[in-house]
Amino acid sequence: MHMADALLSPAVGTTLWAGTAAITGFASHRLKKQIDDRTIPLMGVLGAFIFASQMINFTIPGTGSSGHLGGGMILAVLLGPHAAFLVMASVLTVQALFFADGGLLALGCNVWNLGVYPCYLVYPFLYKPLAGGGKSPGRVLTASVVSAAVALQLGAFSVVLETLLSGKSELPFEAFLLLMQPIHLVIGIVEGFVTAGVINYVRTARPEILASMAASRPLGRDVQLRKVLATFAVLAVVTGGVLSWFASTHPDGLEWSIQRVTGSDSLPEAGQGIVSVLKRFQEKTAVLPDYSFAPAGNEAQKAEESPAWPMVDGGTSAAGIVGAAVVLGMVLLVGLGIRSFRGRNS
Amino acid sequence: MTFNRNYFDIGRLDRLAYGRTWVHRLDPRSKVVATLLYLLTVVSLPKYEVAALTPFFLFPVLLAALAGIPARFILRKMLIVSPFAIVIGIANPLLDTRTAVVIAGTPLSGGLLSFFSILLKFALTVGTTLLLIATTSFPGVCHAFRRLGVPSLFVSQLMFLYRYLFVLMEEAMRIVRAREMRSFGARGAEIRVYVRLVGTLFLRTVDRAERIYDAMLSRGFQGDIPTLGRSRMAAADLLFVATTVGFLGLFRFVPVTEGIGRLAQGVLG
Amino acid sequence: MSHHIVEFKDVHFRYPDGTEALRGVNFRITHGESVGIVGANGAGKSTLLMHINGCLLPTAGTVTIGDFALTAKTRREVRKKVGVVFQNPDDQLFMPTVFDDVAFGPLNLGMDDAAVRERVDQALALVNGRQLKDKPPHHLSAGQKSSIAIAAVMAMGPDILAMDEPAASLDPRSRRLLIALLNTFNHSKIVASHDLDLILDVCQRCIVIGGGTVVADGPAREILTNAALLEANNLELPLTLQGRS
Amino acid sequence: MSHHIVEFKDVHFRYPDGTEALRGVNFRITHGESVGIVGANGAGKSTLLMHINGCLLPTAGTVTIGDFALTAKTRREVRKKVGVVFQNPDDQLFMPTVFDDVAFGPLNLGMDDAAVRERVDQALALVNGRQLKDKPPHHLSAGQKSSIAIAAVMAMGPDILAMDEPAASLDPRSRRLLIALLNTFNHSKIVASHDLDLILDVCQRCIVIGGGTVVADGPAREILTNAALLEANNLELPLTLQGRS
Ligand SMILES: Nc1ncnc2c1ncn2[C@@H]1O[C@H](COP(=O)(O)OP(=O)(O)OP(=O)(O)O)[C@@H](O)[C@H]1O
Ligand SMILES: Nc1ncnc2c1ncn2[C@@H]1O[C@H](COP(=O)(O)OP(=O)(O)OP(=O)(O)O)[C@@H](O)[C@H]1O
Ligand SMILES: [Mg+2]
Ligand SMILES: [Mg+2]
Repeated sequence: MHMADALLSPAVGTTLWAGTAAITGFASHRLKKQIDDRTIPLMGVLGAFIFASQMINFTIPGTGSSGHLGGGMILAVLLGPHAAFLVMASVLTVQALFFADGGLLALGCNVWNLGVYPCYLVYPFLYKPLAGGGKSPGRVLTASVVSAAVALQLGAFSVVLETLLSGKSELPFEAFLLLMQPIHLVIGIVEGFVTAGVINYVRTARPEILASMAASRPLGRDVQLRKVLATFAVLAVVTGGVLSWFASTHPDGLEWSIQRVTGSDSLPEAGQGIVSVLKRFQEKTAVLPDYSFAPAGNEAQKAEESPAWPMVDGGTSAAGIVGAAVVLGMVLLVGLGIRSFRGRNS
Repeated sequence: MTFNRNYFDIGRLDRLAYGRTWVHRLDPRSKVVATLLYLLTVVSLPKYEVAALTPFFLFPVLLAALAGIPARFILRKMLIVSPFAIVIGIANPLLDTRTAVVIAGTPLSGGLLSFFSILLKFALTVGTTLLLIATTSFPGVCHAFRRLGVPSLFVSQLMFLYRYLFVLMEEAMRIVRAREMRSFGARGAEIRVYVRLVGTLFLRTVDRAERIYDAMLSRGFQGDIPTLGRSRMAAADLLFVATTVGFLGLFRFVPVTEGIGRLAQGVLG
Repeated sequence: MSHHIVEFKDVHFRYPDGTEALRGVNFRITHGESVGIVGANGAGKSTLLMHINGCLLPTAGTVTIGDFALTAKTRREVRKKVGVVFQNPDDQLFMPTVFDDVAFGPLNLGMDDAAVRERVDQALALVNGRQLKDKPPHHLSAGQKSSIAIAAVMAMGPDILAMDEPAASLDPRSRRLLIALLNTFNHSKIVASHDLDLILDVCQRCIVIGGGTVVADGPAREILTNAALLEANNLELPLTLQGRS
Repeated sequence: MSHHIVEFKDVHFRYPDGTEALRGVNFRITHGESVGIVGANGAGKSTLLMHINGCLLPTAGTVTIGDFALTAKTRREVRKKVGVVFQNPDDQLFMPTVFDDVAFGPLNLGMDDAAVRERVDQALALVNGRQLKDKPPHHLSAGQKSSIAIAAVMAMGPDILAMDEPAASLDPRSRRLLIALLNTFNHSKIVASHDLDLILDVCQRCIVIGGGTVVADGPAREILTNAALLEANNLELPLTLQGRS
């Protein structure tokens, strides 16, 4: 459920980038002071482990389909929140770069959804209290299942929000939610079981490993926890603020969907959009043309005062299509030309 | 076997990155910056924009052609990327049925336009990101990150992750193979066995980390991963970034496609 | 009876990253033969061995084991007959104790508990590893791991045995035991190794692989004394034949 | 000058799980000696080597390197003098490219960029690996990895070189190259291996380890021809001396 570049608006993308960049800086800073330098290769190799473990699969009982290990939760348990967050961020970066899974702009969203929640929210406030000292396999199981499920629910919910706020998708809020949450509930529960299994296995096989890892991660001590919490809260407020400002100025996403679901059926024939001269000027000069100076007010009003997008005029649009075809053809020719030239030269 | 495919694919992508064209030789920072600007620009195009997206294909196509990256490989990789964006986007034509434009008598709905727009953006962003790695190499991107101010601890993680990605994936593959060989499809894929396999892999990973740490200490490691001053930004790099910015500005703010279309219509008509 | 035949017909294999590891391999091994596979690093020995039980399937050409052409469908059956010990013992010991590990195969063959115990016991005795039974594999020395990996495969009672570099980290005595063990195993066996002396001790026939094809194939004694041929394939005379000044 | 001396005095080591891997090891290696360490699987060779640069610290007894008794405090200094190549080259090439990897040590020694570049270049030249400079380690063959691991250690200009089973997965030609390389290094060197022929080619002196102690210590030629001693330690005559009937 990686958020993808293609669904993203620059505002949402850059906001979450800023948020996660700040947390990355914070985590690195924290970690630099805390860890013994043995942890550096360990973290890196565990990131690779997360990938490698996904190559091993199991059959989910009764379904015949197969599952594999997630990541954020097990890392948090094994490494503590800061290190786990950085590893998860690295894993997602590699996915974005190597697999183009998610994408570079969406990296901020994905790190937020899959890294921040499990490491900084669920692990300290849900997993730790539930698992207690982590000595009882039963408690570890409960804690893992609940934590993994909650973390993924939060992540999935964020994907919904991020998508709708970006305004590229027409999916109504509720339908989208109904699509995402139940699937991720199942995935989360399965992941929780596996996480608990692996943790308990490691505990019985090599108890010293968990002990030594626990020793090099003092987050359990609550002074730091409070700071983490404060930072998290500030970031949440900032992000929330930006997002909601953005949502309020950008009605074609969330509001429109909600409105649509709540049944104001008198939907206009023509789409909303950017029409006035000012706005066209805006579009041509601003980097984020959609988002600034968008007229307040709801969809219906907007639709009334604006002609259909983009000034429906057969000529212009036909010109657009023809132009697109010509452009694509030229691009293709350029590519092929260079290729055959290179081929002849080498 | 699907995982093997995935793995070998990144192996191939990785191999491409060690090519020797001038695109490969550009400073990694310039390519990272150019790619980010490119992605931002593409994504900033409005929801219903379709035609104006097409000139942006020039950037990845030029890069691929100049760097000798096989287009078919990139295209195939694009297909196996998680189709989340497309799955979500495909709802648009169903939900947004208002006619947005009539072309040659055919009405096109807003949803259809926005769906096409998502498809194009998907192709552009995914293709260009893959090309970044294919022309820069992962270590190159890491060095660029470090020099662009990303915390060094994080970058170190990335480098270790990259280095051991291949080692551990092969290890995992061999474990899977060993299990398959002795399980005859009958059993062996239950959660119980799975947990042990992953647990074993984990324990060995931890042991390996320990050995790596020993090896690092043996070579004077003192807590910071040192780096060598890399190449300097050369004139070629500045030129590359400047050209990219010009290109992005032009296609973002001037309706080039439409102009060309008019021209073509004029010529034809 | 064609039961224990291994036949490669023009087998090609390309790793998806483009490396052509096998480029037309042809040979036929009949029941009871013992065959050594030798060649330079990267010649394709391991890749070839992984074709014998269908871990890899040819990109072109066919592999026939006994009565079956090896395909995704038949490989499950084939694996009951063919035991393969791969190059890195670490990857083959994935269960928490030595006993569990050796028992994994027999259990999956559906044997009952008593039979499994006996099999495990026999297999461990074969490699002198009974006392390691309850140890976790990660606490073994390199050579001990190799021995256990061999036991795990022997416990399944294979008809054809293939081993990739089985002696790499064994001490000379364990190596000698392995040679003896291999010599008592009188079904077909295929051993890939850089240890040409071991090949000479165990195999009657020797196949030289180079650049993904069969470069030479003949009696081990003949091949392994052909200095020019060996030289051309990054090999040299077996040490026992080199003597010392 | 006691600079390149390695001295073990009654060194004991117990792994956290209770295994007593070393039980009183005593020896002294002086400047310029080349010493082979041999012994059965699990005898304690690898454990011993890890004491030479303080990866493990003795549970009892002392290790002295040059002028320092090896402790948690002095080991940083000691590591500048002692280069150790462990059993698995993959664990030692931890940086993303060959160049970065070889440069890692010199950079940690605080050299400036130009000096580092030169060191790297020299070290790579030593193992014939210049053309591999920009490759990532996972694109190297087994033999190449071994060579680069050696180059990475040599780049630090060690006075003492220790290697654990350096030739295990090399084909005969690469093994021969490695032997030649080791013979050009004329400071102290310590090589643990089951390849007794390699020991005979590279070392003047040989120490036999058994059950965690030194069982024999003397000129390599003498030790490695003492059939009874070898036999008692799971070893046998070097293959080149065995000849073949
Ligand atoms: N997973 C892989 N992906 C891509 N190429 C591979 C892979 N494994 C091996 N190769 C390549 O295939 C060729 C044959 O490799 P293989 O492992 O079969 O050689 P080998 O004869 O077993 O060598 P060695 O003696 O070092 O074990 C080599 O060029 C190698 O680099
Ligand atoms: N991490 C470990 N924990 C517990 N015991 C260990 C560990 N590593 C090794 N041992 C045990 O210590 C003893 C010495 O092991 P070591 O690896 O030093 O032997 P070795 O001489 O190098 O053997 P080989 O020739 O097989 O490499 C063995 O009995 C081994 O089982
Ligand atoms: Mg091999
Ligand atoms: Mg050892």
